[in-house]
Amino acid sequence: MVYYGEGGDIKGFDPVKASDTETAAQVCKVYEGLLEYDYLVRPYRVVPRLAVAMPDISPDGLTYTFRIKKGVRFQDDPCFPDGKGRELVADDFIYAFKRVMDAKTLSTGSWIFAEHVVGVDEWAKASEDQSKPTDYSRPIAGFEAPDRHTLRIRVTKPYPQLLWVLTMQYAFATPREAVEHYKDDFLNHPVGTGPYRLKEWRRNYRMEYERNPTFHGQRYPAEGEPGDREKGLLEDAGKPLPIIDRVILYNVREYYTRWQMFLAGQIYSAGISKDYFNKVINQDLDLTPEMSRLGIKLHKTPEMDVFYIGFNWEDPVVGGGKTLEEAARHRKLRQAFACAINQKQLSEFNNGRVTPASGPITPGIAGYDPARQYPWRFNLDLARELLAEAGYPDGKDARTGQRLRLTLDMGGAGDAEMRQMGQLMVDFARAIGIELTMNFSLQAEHWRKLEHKESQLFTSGWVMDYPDAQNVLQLWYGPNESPGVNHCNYKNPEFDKLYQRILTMQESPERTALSQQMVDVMLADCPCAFLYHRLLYGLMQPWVANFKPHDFPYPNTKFYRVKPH
Amino acid sequence: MENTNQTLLDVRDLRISFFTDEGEVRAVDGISFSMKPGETLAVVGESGSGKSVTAMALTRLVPSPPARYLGGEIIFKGRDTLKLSPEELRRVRGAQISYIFQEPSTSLNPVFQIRSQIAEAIELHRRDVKDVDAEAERLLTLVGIRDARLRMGDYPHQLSGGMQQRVMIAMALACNPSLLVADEPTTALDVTIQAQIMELLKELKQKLGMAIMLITHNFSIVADIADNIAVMFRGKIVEYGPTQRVLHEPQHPYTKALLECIPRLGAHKHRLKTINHAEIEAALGR
Amino acid sequence: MTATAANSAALAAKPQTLWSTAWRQFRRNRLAAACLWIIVIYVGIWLYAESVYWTAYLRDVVPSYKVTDFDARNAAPSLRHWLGTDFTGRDNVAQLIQGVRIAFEIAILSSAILIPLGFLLGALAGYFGRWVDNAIIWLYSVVDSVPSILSIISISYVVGRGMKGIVIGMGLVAWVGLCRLIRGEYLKHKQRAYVAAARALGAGHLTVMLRHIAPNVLHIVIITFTLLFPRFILTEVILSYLGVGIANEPSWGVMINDAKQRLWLGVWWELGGATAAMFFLVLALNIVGDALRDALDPKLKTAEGSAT
Amino acid sequence: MPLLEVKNLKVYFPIMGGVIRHKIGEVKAVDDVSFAIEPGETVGLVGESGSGKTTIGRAILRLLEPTAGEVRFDGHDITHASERELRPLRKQMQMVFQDPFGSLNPRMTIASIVGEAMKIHFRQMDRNARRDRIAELLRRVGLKPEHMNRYPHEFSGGQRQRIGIARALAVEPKFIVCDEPVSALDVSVQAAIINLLQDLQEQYRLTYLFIAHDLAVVEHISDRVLVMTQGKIVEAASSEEIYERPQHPYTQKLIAAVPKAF
Amino acid sequence: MTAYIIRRLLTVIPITLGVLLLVFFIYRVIGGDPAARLAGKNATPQKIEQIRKQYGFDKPKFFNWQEAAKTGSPAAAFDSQFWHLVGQFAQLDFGKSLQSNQRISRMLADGVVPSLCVTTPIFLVELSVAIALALICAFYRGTRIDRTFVVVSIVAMSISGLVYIMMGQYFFAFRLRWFPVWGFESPAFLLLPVAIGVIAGIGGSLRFYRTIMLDEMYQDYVRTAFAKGCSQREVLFKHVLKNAAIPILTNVVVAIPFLYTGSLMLESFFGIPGLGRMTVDAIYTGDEPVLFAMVFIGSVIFVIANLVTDLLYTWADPRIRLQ
Repeated sequence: MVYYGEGGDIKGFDPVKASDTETAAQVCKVYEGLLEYDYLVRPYRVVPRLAVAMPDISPDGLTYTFRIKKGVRFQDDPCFPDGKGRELVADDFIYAFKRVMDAKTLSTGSWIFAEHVVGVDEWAKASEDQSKPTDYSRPIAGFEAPDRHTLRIRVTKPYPQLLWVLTMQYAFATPREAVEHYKDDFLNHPVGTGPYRLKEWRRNYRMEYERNPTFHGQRYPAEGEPGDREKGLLEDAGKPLPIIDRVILYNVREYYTRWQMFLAGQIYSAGISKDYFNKVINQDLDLTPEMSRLGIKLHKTPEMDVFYIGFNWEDPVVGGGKTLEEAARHRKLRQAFACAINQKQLSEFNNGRVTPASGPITPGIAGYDPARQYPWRFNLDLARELLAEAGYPDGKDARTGQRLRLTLDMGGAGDAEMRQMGQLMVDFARAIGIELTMNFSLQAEHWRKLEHKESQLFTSGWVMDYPDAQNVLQLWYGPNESPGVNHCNYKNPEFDKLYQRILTMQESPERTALSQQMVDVMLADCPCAFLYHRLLYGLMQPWVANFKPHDFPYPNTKFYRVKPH
Repeated sequence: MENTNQTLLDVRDLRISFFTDEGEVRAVDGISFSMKPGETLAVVGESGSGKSVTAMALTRLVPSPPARYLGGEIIFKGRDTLKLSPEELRRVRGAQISYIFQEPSTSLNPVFQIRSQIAEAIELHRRDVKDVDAEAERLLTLVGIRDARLRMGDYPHQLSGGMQQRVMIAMALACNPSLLVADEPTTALDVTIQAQIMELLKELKQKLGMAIMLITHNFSIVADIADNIAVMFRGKIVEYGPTQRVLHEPQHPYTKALLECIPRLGAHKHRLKTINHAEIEAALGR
Repeated sequence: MTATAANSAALAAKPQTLWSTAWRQFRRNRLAAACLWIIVIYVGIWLYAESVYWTAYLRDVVPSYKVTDFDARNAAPSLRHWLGTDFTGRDNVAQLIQGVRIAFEIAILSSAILIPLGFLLGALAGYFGRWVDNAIIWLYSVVDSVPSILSIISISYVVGRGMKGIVIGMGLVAWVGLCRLIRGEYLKHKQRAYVAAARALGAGHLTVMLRHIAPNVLHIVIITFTLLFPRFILTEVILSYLGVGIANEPSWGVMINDAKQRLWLGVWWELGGATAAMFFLVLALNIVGDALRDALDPKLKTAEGSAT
Repeated sequence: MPLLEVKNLKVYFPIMGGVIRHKIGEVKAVDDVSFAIEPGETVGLVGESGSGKTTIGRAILRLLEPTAGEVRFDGHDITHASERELRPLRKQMQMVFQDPFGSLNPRMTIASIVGEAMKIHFRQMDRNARRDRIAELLRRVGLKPEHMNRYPHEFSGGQRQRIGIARALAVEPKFIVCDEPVSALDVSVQAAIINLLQDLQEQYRLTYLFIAHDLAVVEHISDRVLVMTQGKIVEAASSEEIYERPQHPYTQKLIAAVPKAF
Repeated sequence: MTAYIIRRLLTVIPITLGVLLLVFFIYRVIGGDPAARLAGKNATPQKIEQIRKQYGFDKPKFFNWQEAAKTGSPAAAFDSQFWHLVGQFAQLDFGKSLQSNQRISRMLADGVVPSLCVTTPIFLVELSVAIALALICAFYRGTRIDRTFVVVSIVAMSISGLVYIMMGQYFFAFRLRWFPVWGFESPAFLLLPVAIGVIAGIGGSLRFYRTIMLDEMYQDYVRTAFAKGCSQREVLFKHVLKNAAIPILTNVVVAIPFLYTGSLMLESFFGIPGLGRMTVDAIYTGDEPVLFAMVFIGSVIFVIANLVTDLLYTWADPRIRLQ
C-alpha cells in the first residue's frame, strides 16, 4: 500500500528545529514523544505514547513522573554498534531535552522548558560558551531518571501546559549515538522509534518513507466521537499501525500544478483554491456533482487559528498615544477601522471558508464562545461616528483637511489570494473615507518589519501550538513585544497581570473566566481588528480511508488506509 | 595560347545601376571594350567612376540587389557571363577569371591558414592535382615568397601587407586563369612595396601570358605594364586606346586634366592643374 | 559609389541629418511603420489612462477602474464588460488600460535611471581609460555577475516594494548593457581625428566628451530604449510572479498572475486579454527597435537572449 | 629664430604584460628626433606607414605626451606645458588631418565645426561676427557660405578636406601640421588641395610641417624634406637635393619606387 | 600567455569581493539581522540576543575599529561581520541555510544536477537549432524565408516566458496528457520543460546569430571566396561559419554560468529540485547564507567563463595574440 501526498519545504529532521507544521509532520513520522493527541476523540485529549500511562503529578503540581515503555527500540541504523537499534531509556529523553536547551543547537523550542523547569536556564546559559562543546554530562536538576525507565520532571511553579508541550516534536526522544555519529548531517538522518523510517529524501522534491520493521507497535483506536463509526472511521479499530507501507510525498510549489496533479490522481489530497472553489463546491458548501461523481471526498474543519490586522502600538497615528487625550482618539480610530471591516463579505470572498472571528480565542478551545458578540463587528455608521470622534470626519483630518492615509503591510507577496484580499481591505477602508495603501512583502521582509516595529498596520495570524487560550493570549503580553511575538507591541498592565496569573493556573472554569476577562480588556483597547478563523476544506481521493481532520495532525499518516483503486 | 588574335573578352554596352534611397545611381553607364588574350588593359578613373563595378561585373560578383544589371553583354571566350547559370559561373570564377583586391588584409579569410586558402582555390577547379601542398608551395614560390613551405602555416595577419598581396596573387594564379583582374592591387600598400608588386605582376604576365585587367586611379603605375588604357568618368569610358597614345596624346579633356594634375618628382612647386568636374560633366552632356 | 551618392546628396535642397536619412530608411520597412502605429495607439491609451488617474487623484475620488462591485465579481465577458470582471468586480478592460499606463511608467522611469547612469559611466570609462575604465569595468562586472532577477529583487527589498522598487531595481541593473555599448563607442570615437582636432583647438575633456562625442552615440540610447522597453514589460511579469510586482495599481504582470489559476475553469479571457495587450506592445516595440537599429546603426550588436 | 624647434624628441609607447600588467617593453615610435622649422617655410616629412611621422606631428601639438626631449614653439618650451598654458599657443598652431571622413564630427554642422575654434579663442566675438567670419573662411577655402548649415556627410572628400582647412584657419594660426592631407583623395582633388594650401601659405604667411608618404607630393610642396624610417630621421635636405642626390639608401629606395615619368 | 591567464584569474578576487559586498550590504546592512527569525515564533528576547551573539550579528558590519584601537593590532579591525564572511568563503565554507538548516555546500551539490538536467539540454538544443536557422537565414538573406524567420522569432520573443510555461503545462500536460504534469523522475519528465525553454528562448538567439552571420556575409573575404568560385554553401559553412564562431562563442560561453543557476520559472512549475528554485526560496525567506553562496559561486563561475571566452577567442581567432 502506497500513499501519495504533498509535503512542503522542511527544515530537516532534527526535532529540536522542527518549528513549522510541515517539518513537524515529517519529524512525527519517525520520532515519538511521551505523549500524543488522541486521533479521534474531541475535544482534544492527550494519551500516552512512549509513556506507559499518563504521568503521576505531585499534589503541588510541581513534579511529574513518567514511566516509559520497555522494549521500545530505535530503528536500525549504522550509528549504533552492529547497526541494530538500541532500547529506548529515560536518558534518551533527558538527552533530547538538553539538546532543546543547548544554545549551540539553536533550537526553536527552548521556550517549552525555559523558566519552567528547575535548573534549565542555568544549564542553557552555560551552554552559550562557544569555546568548548556543551557538557551534556552536567545534570539538570529538573530532569531526572531514577531508573532506566522512569523520568521525573520538576517545574519551578505550576506549569499546566507541560502535558501539551510534551506532545510537541521538541520533546521527542533522540538517540545520542545518532547525533554524535551524523553530527551536522543529523538533520538528514532521522533515527527514531516511530512507525516509519525515511527511505529517501530529495530535498525540495520528494520524500519517501517505509514501514519501520522494528516499530514497537500501536493499535488503531477503538473509541471515537459520535458519528465516527458511521463515517467508517472505526473500521480498522484495533488493527496494528501503520496501515500503509510506503508514504511518498511530493513538494509541489505551484498551487495550480498541485491541483492538476490531484485531478490526475497523482496525489491523494488537495486543498481548494478560492479560484476553483465554485467549480468544486456548490451553493450549499458541498461538493459539486461533477466532483462527487469522481468520488472525491470533502472535509471541512475549523482550524485552530486566528487572523487579524494589527495596529502598531508605537505608531504616531494608530498607536497607543502619548497623552490620555491622544490615547482616546487613537483608540477610536482603531475601533472605527475595525468596524469598517465587513467580515461577512470577507467570508463570502473566501467562499465561506472562514468563520468571522469575535476575538483571539479559537474554536475548540476552552473560552471560545460562539454566542459572544464581537464589539467591533461590521457597522459603517458606528465606524463613521468613531472616526469623526477620533478627529477624522469623513476620513479627513479635521485640523488639516488631509485625507487619512494608512499603510497595511501584508506578507505573502506573489500570492494572488493575498493580494486580492488586500484589495478588499482597501475597499473596506475606502468605505469610511480612509485611503489604505497595501504593502506586500515577501515573508522574510514582513517578519523583519514586524521585528523592527516598522509597520503601521499589518496582517498576521496565529496557529495554535496546543489547545490552550494562553498560547494565543501571549500575543498581547507586554514583555513579549517585538522582536517577541507581541507584534502589536500592545501594553496594558491590567492585561499583563492577568496573563501572569493564568500562566500558572491549572485548567479550571475560573481560569477560563480570567481568559475571557483578558480578551475583554484587550478588545476594548482594540490593538487589532480580528478577521476570521479558517475553515479547512480539503479534498481526498475516494480511495483514501480513515482520514479525520485534526488540528495537530502531524503523526496521523499512520492511521490512513488506501483502498485498492 | 592557340588563338592569339581571337578576342578574349568583349564587353558591349554594359549598364549597371544601384538603386538607393536617393534613386538610381548609374555605376556603369553603357561601356564597351574588348581584350585579347595576353593583353593588359588598365582601367583608370577616380573613385566612383565605376571601374571596380565593371571589374566585378565580369563574373557577376556585384551582389544583386542592390545592383541591377540593366543591359549589355560580357562575352568571355564566346559566352555571355551575364547569361551563365550560377553553376557555370562558378566554374569561370577563379579558374578562368580570377581576382586580386585592394585590401589584402581583409580580403584573405583571417581564420584560415595560407595553405588552406590556396588549397581551396586549387581544389575547387583542379581536381586532378594530387599533391595540393606541393602545388601551393610552387605558387607561393612563384610570387616570390621565400621559405614558402614555412609560410604556408601562417595566418594572414602574420604577414606584411606586401606578402598578403602576394598570397592573393598566388591564389588568383592557382588555376592558370586566362584573365587576372587586379582591382587597385597596390593602393593600400606603401610606395616601395607598391613598386615590388607591380614588378611582380609584370614578371608574371611575361611568364604566364595571361591577360590582366588592371583597375587603378593612378596613371603613373600603368605606363610600364599596360597595353591599352581605358579612362572612366562617371560610369562611362571617356577615352580608350593604346597606352602610349593615351598618355602622350590624350584626346579627351578629362584625360588631359587628369594627367596634368599629378605632381611629379623634380617639378618643384609649380602650380598644379586642377579639374573642374562640372565642366567635364557638362561636356559629356549629362 | 558612396562618393557619388554624397555628391548628388550635396545638391539636395535641405540639409540631411542622420535622423532624416534614418527616418526615410525606417519608413520603407512597412512592417515597422505599421508597428509604429500600434505604438502610437498605445501611447494614446497611455495618455488617456494617465488622465483618468490624475483626474481622480486631483479630485480626491476613487478612480473608475478601482471601483469594485462585489456582487459582479468574476463575471464573464458581456457588452458591459468586454473582458469580464475580476475578483472584486472591476472591469478587466479598464484594468488593462491602466496596465498600459503602468507599463509605460515603468519603462520610462527605469530608463530615466539607467540611461544617464549607463551613458555617463560608459562615457567616462571609454573616454578616460586607465583606472577610471578599470573601476567602471569592475563595477559593471560585479553588477553583471549577479543574476539580474536576484539583483532587482534585492534592490527592491531595500528601496521598498511596488513601482518604486521595480523601477529602481531595473534601472540599477539594466545600465550595464548600455554602459558597455557606450564605452565601446567612446573608445572608438576617441581615436577619431575629429577628437584630436577638437583637442588641438583647445577644447577641454568635458567638452569633447559631451559636446563632440555624445551626439555621435546618442542613437544608441534610443535603440537601447526601444529594445529595453519590451524587456522591462516582460521582466515585470516575472517580478509579479515572484511577488515583487506592483501592488496597488493594475499591472499586466499582476493580472496574468491573478488569472492563471482561473484558467483551469475555462476563464481564458482574463489571461488571454492581458497576454494579448502585452504581446502587441512588446511585438511592436521589438520590431520598431529592430528597424531603428537597422536604420541608425546596423552594425550595433545589442545584447539579446532571454531574461529568465 | 626658428618657429618650431624639436630637440631629441622621443615618443615611446609602453608594451604592457605580465601578471600585474607592468611595462615589459616599449615601441619606439619616435626615437631621438631633432629638427627645426623657420617661419614661412614648408618642411616635408616623408616615410612609410609606421615610420613615426604622424606621431611626431601629434607630439608637437601635444596631442600625445612626449617621452623625452624638447619641443619649442616660438621660443616657448611647450614640452611640459599644462593644458592652460597651452591654450594661447593652440591658437597659433593647428593641424589638418588625413582622414576626411573621421576628422569632421558627423553630428556637427559645418558652421559649428568651423565656429568652435572661435568660440574657444575669440570669446568676445558675437554671433553675427562669427557667422560672417565662417562664411569668409568657407569662401576662402573654396566652399559656398550657404553650406554652413549642412553636415559633413553631404560633402565629397575634397570638400571635407577644405572644411578641415577652414577649421584650422579659423584661429589664425602661424603654423599648421598637415598630416597626410591629400593621401586619401583622388588625384584631381589632391591637386586642388595642394594648390589651396600653397595659396593660403602665401596669403597668411603660414608655416607648414607637411607629412606624407608620397615623395612626389612632398617634394612638390616642400622647401626642405625630412626622410623618416623606423622612428628616426635618416636624411634631411632641400627638395632639390633629395631628388637629385639622395644620400641615404632608404631615400634612394623611395625615389626608385616612384614610377618613372611617362 | 600564462601571465595573462593568471592575471585574469586574479580578477576573480575583486569582482567576487564586490559581489559579496553588494549582497552583504543589501541583506545584512539594510535588511537587518535574521536572529529573531532563527529563534522561532515563540522566542523570548533573551534567546534572540543569544543568537545574535552566537552568529556574530553583534559585531560591527565592516571594520572593527574599536577592537583595533583597543588591542592595537590592525588585524583586529577585520573582526567584523563582513570580513568573517569573506574569510569563511575563502575557505569555501558557505555555512548553513537559515531556512532548512542544511549545509549549503550540500544543498548546492544536490541542486546542481537537476538544474543542469534542464538547462543543458535547453542550451544545446537552442544553440544548435538557432545556429542552423541562422544559417538558413543567411543563405536566403533578403528573401521571404529570411524575413519570415525574423518575424517569427520576434513574435516568439514577445510572449512572456510565464505564459509559455502556463499554457504549455495546461495544454500539453494537463489537457492532452502528452507529458507528465510535474516531477523529476525520468528523462520523459524533462521533455516538456526543455521544449518550453527552447521555444521561449529561441527567438532571441536566432535573431542574434542571424545578425552575426549577416555581418560576416558582407566582409571582404567573402567576396574573395566567391571570386575563387566557391558556392553559397561553401562560403556559408566554411568561411562564414568559422568567422561567426568567434562572436557566437563569446555569447555562448558567457551564458554558461546561468546554466548553473538553473531556470527559476521552469523549476518552480515543473517541480525540478534545482538551484533556481532554491534561489527563489532563499529570496522569499530571506535566507541570506544561501543567497550569499549562490551569488558568490555565480560570480566566480561568471568570471571564469569570461576568462574561458577570451581563451577560446585565441583559439578561434588567430588574429588575437595574448601577451
